[in-house]
Amino acid sequence: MSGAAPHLGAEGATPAAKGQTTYVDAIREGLREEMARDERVFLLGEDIGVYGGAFKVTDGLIAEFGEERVIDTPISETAIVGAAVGAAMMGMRPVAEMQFIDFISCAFDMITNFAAKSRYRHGVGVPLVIRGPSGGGVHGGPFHSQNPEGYFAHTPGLKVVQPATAYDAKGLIKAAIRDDDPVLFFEHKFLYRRIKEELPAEDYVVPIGKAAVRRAGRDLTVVTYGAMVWTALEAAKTLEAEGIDVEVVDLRTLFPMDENTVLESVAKTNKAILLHEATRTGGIGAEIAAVLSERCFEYLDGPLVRVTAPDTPVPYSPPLEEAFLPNAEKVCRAARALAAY
Amino acid sequence: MSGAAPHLGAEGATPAAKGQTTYVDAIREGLREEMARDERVFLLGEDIGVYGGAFKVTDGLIAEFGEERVIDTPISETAIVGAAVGAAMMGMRPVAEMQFIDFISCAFDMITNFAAKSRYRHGVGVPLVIRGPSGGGVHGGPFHSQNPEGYFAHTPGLKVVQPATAYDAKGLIKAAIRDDDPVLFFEHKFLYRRIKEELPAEDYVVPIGKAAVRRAGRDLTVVTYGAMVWTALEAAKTLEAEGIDVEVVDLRTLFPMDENTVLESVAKTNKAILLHEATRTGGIGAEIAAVLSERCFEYLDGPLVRVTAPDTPVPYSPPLEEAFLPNAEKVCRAARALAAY
Amino acid sequence: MDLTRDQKLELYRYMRLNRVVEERLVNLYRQGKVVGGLYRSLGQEATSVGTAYALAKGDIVGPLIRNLGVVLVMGYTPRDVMTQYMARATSPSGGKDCNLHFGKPERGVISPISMLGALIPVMAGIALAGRMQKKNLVAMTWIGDGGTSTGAFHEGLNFAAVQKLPLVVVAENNGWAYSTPFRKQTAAPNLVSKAAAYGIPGEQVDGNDVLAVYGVARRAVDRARSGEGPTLIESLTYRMKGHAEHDAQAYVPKAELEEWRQRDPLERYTRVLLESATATADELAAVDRSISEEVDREVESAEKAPLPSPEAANQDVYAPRVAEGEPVVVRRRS
Amino acid sequence: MDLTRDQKLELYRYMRLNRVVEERLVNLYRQGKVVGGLYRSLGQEATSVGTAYALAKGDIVGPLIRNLGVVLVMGYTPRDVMTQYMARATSPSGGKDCNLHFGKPERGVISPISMLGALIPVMAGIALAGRMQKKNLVAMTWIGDGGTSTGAFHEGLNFAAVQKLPLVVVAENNGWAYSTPFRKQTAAPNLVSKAAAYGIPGEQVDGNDVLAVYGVARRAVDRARSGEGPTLIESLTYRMKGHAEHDAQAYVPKAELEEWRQRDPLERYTRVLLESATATADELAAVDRSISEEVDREVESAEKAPLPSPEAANQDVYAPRVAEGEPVVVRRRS
Ligand SMILES: Cc1ncc(C[n+]2csc(CCOP(=O)(O)OP(=O)(O)O)c2C)c(N)n1
Ligand SMILES: Cc1ncc(C[n+]2csc(CCOP(=O)(O)OP(=O)(O)O)c2C)c(N)n1
Ligand SMILES: [Mg+2]
Ligand SMILES: [Mg+2]
Repeated sequence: MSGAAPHLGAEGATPAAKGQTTYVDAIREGLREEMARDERVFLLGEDIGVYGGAFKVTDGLIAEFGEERVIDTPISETAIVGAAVGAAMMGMRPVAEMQFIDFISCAFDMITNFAAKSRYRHGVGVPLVIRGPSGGGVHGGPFHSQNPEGYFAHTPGLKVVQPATAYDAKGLIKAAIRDDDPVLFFEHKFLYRRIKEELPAEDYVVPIGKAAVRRAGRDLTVVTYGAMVWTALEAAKTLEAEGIDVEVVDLRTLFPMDENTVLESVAKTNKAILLHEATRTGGIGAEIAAVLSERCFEYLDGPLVRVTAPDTPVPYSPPLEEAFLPNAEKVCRAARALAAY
Repeated sequence: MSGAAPHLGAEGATPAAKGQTTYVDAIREGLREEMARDERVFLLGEDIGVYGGAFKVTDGLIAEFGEERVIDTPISETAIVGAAVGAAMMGMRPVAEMQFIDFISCAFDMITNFAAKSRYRHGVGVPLVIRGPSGGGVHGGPFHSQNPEGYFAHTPGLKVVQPATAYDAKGLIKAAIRDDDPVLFFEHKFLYRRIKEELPAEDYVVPIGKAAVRRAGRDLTVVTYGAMVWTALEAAKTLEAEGIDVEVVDLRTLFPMDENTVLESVAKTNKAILLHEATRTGGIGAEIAAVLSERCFEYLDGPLVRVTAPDTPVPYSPPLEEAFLPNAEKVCRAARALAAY
Repeated sequence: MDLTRDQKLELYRYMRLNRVVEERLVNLYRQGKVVGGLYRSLGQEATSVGTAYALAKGDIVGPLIRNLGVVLVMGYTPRDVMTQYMARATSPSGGKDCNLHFGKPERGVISPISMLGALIPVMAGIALAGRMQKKNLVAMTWIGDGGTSTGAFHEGLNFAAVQKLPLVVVAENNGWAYSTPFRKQTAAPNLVSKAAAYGIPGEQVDGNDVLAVYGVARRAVDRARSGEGPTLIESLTYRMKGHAEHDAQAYVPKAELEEWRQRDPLERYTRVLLESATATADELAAVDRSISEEVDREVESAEKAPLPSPEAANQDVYAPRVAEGEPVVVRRRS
Repeated sequence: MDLTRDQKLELYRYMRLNRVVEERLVNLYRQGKVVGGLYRSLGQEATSVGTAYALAKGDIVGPLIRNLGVVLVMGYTPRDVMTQYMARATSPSGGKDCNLHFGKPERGVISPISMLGALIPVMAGIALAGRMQKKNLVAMTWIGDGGTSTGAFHEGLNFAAVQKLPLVVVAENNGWAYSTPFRKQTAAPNLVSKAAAYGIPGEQVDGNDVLAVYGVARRAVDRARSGEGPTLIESLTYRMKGHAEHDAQAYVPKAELEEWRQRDPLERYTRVLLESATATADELAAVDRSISEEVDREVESAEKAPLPSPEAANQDVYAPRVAEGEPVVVRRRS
């Protein structure tokens, strides 16, 4: 784990200790630093300027950089992403916000057909970033809780990242902005104000395409990303007491995936749980299973087990959403069965 | 194989022998029969009426059923699907055409958020069908050759089918229209006029959610669907001569998948190749790998091998597209290695 | 088209009901009983009530989350709304979806999804089906000034215009889309000018004058029902609260807010009723009292409603499977 | 804004070049040398040439697949176009994409994707970037009557209008969208009426009169360059061939086609040049001859161009990886 171990799990936000940076502040810091160092970087989206964004991710940036570089747009996801594509082709570095990541569906064509395929079609790179809050746990209902990263991981030409820590949130947003290809940056809204850690004072990036081993273990590997990293760590703690030693791999970049780190881990532990909050069929877990069963077959001492949300929309009412979301208990159950296998 | 073994592989269309029905005609017959038996069924899409559709799938239907039931729409995929959603909620049975399935990206929000989630959200079913030509092999370039089924198989609430034979094309379109949920019906344009077979005179449906074993074999299973079924069968023939006995499973329904048929086959052959024309990462093959490695682990005697298009857009120029598309030779190579494993 | 006295009082009743239900929701919200956000319609009651009131039995609406008055006119109860906001099992969506996201065609209401604009093509489809089914129904839906910037708005309205569908689209220009002022949403001077793009009639109305709203809506509904196609109505009104309860609307000029407070639609309509001697102050007070009591009872019963049980989370993604071989029942061509 | 004699001849030259290149493409198509479909611009040359000619160096276009004249004006060669249609390695897209799908910002051309409307927001982004980069450039793009029904058209033009971007959108009303006639595409009487929805100027022009087209486009370009924002131009023209070469356009009324044949833009302009004594018949014949020879040479060299090698299929999905630790070069704030 980079930096101090972040706090997680409290229902409300706890004020950051002196010197500690929350996940949401880390993203803002990353944006601010990149805007300061590179005048090509600009932001556009709904209510990101004057209001500072629905989750205040861009709070204060319009005051610092002006409304030419922090643009409040109409409610037009296709125009937001489309304008970002055009500007990126001109050498700019646009960062487009989706107010909730669910609305990315309204820009699906622009992202998967224009942005993703441009370099391949004629060598015209599209260095844009699309970012926004994804994920559940806050009773947002079917349209404010989705995890659509799987769609985009099935789209060649895109890069897809999702940070689990404040350190990575800052380092990955900076890397995403500097990347020469379109990067989709999925934030997890549950983490915004629930985790924090001390960040380095100096400039750093977290390279796109590199996973991190968050906890070393011998008995089985949990491959996961985003908020579920914390769920995996929580489960690992419980399981440790039971004598099951879990390794936790945080993918950080979902596409193109750091297959080597996953393979090395599972080649060592010989068993794997694939954990994500997105729905099961066709999710990132399926891809990891495919990679492992193709490239790591001889090392597998047990079935590959997915712990994911079921194949349903995200329900709104707390008891329903709780049933829907993966949690540490569900991971523990799967891990016990797998360890005993 | 249902009916007579269809002809495949010739570059041009061969005229159907007496009594034989091509894949494209089978779809049209299915539409026509359902329109005749159920006045709730109607069609809408671009150029499907007077012109009969870019691929003539709906040719002649406007003459038979009138322009109220065969509606030429503006170029508005979101409105086409949206209107179909509304009409379906009212008890109609709309069938919307995407002129090329690539344009389904322009209706992505309407499909994945409105159509897919309505029943779950308040019990309002949306019995619509969205159909259109997918797939490559005709040098259509990046926007007229895509295989986007994977996106929709990751969307709970939708059903996704893709017929490989004329028999199934007719039986599945009829089942799709009668289904009470939204069904995405992916046609493969390469098959439209290249395969044909004799079809039963009487009314029949091919049930959604049931795979078919197209060829029994002992040594390994190729799980596939759509045009690649023919590729698998072609490879199986070559491999037979080499003493490798291949079983070919045609999924027909991609989501929700007939896992049992796949599991039974692989439990018997103990090895599997996952073959599809769509790009690799996050495709249907990944899902099959996940299902097999989770539920069939003890039966696996070798790695699960994907033979798919690479993670790139679909290139246009013939040598590039040939390199891109899976073919029998690529399947044979994978099968030989796996058989020798 | 002239309203009877009873109808005029009914308009009052719905507007008051709209306001009182919402006030109770604010209480519940402050008590932490509302799950998620609360989206206010304060100051916009005349638009919801006046437009929906122009419809007839069998017509179908597609409201947005501020159109509380619409679902009340359509016959949903205060309890329906409160159980929704409290995520209860007995709410219209059974706890699956939030706030005003509910409806069934049989009840004359189609639920929106959050994605703004998406309802417009869907309501066009409702109108299309109604025509095919010879139901002579009118479909009505609402969209914010912000929502008119979406592609779905454009595609849906254009499709409806080409098909001459019986659809009425009410564009509620309340000055703001979350924190975004009208002039950053569109360079057009108003929303009604967007009708020209579709070759359909556009009408602008003072959205805080319920009788004027009703009149314009009624004309549009009549046109729709007689086969003359869609109308775009621009209702000029104002969002008196933040985007949601958590939003203190710091970005809104205080003077503008004060100006619109003077035009409160319920106060205005009360004055109209009194000045025209349509009702006495006592009569209106009696209506208010009965509403207050009704809503009290509804709150009480809503609070007792159970939360859904976890098993429901996995249910109803798909229709129950039709047993194999079982014939599918369809209406045959006559 | 007045054109010199040389400029007027240049307009003629580009229109003729447009037509001759396309005729050769038809030959190649009939010989089976074109890979995939061929999309004609016969009868629409004046619109492509007249609009693009109004631009200055540094301006950027986003043409559609019928805008052959545009890419020629922008400096792409007949060989570029022919190698594209023949899927050759040396074509602008290296065989990765088809027909007129090519371009690079450095060359002043942005490639469309097939999805109609999508270019409009992208070109708005080009204009936005140009303004941020203080390039004083104008972006111009084209859309068909059919393409105006897309959500992307609406969102893009609305965004450009709000931002007052230097964007010119040319709506080519050629009567048809594939087999769909104008009246099934929109209930508006014309396309220019759609400008009102965005609060921007709209101008309608006879699209087969190249000088008129140039004049209108030039005014729009000047407005854009001086900071007055976007213009929507409706160019009234006609699609003289089917949607693509395989389409015999059986659905087109013969009389309508004949009527428009009388208004052929190239013949009309030839008459104008002769009648105004701007050029002699001999001079124009000389231009025609030189174009014919040029295109002959280009066809010959295009036919010799190699097909791409299979390895290229897997290349250039992503930028070459920047070596780790290597500093990313950026322009610092000055
Ligand atoms: C397509 C889409 N993008 C973004 C949002 C997020 N969002 C919810 S409400 C809102 C503002 C809506 O403004 P307006 O349409 O004027 O309606 P009002 O809130 O004023 O009633 C936004 C941006 C959304 N719901 N849908
Ligand atoms: C979003 C989208 N849907 C469907 C198509 C298929 N399509 C290609 S061209 C065409 C007709 C275009 O008509 P118009 O915009 O008038 O242009 P024209 O062909 O007349 O130049 C259609 C429907 C498409 N390219 N994009
Ligand atoms: Mg508003
Ligand atoms: Mg046209």
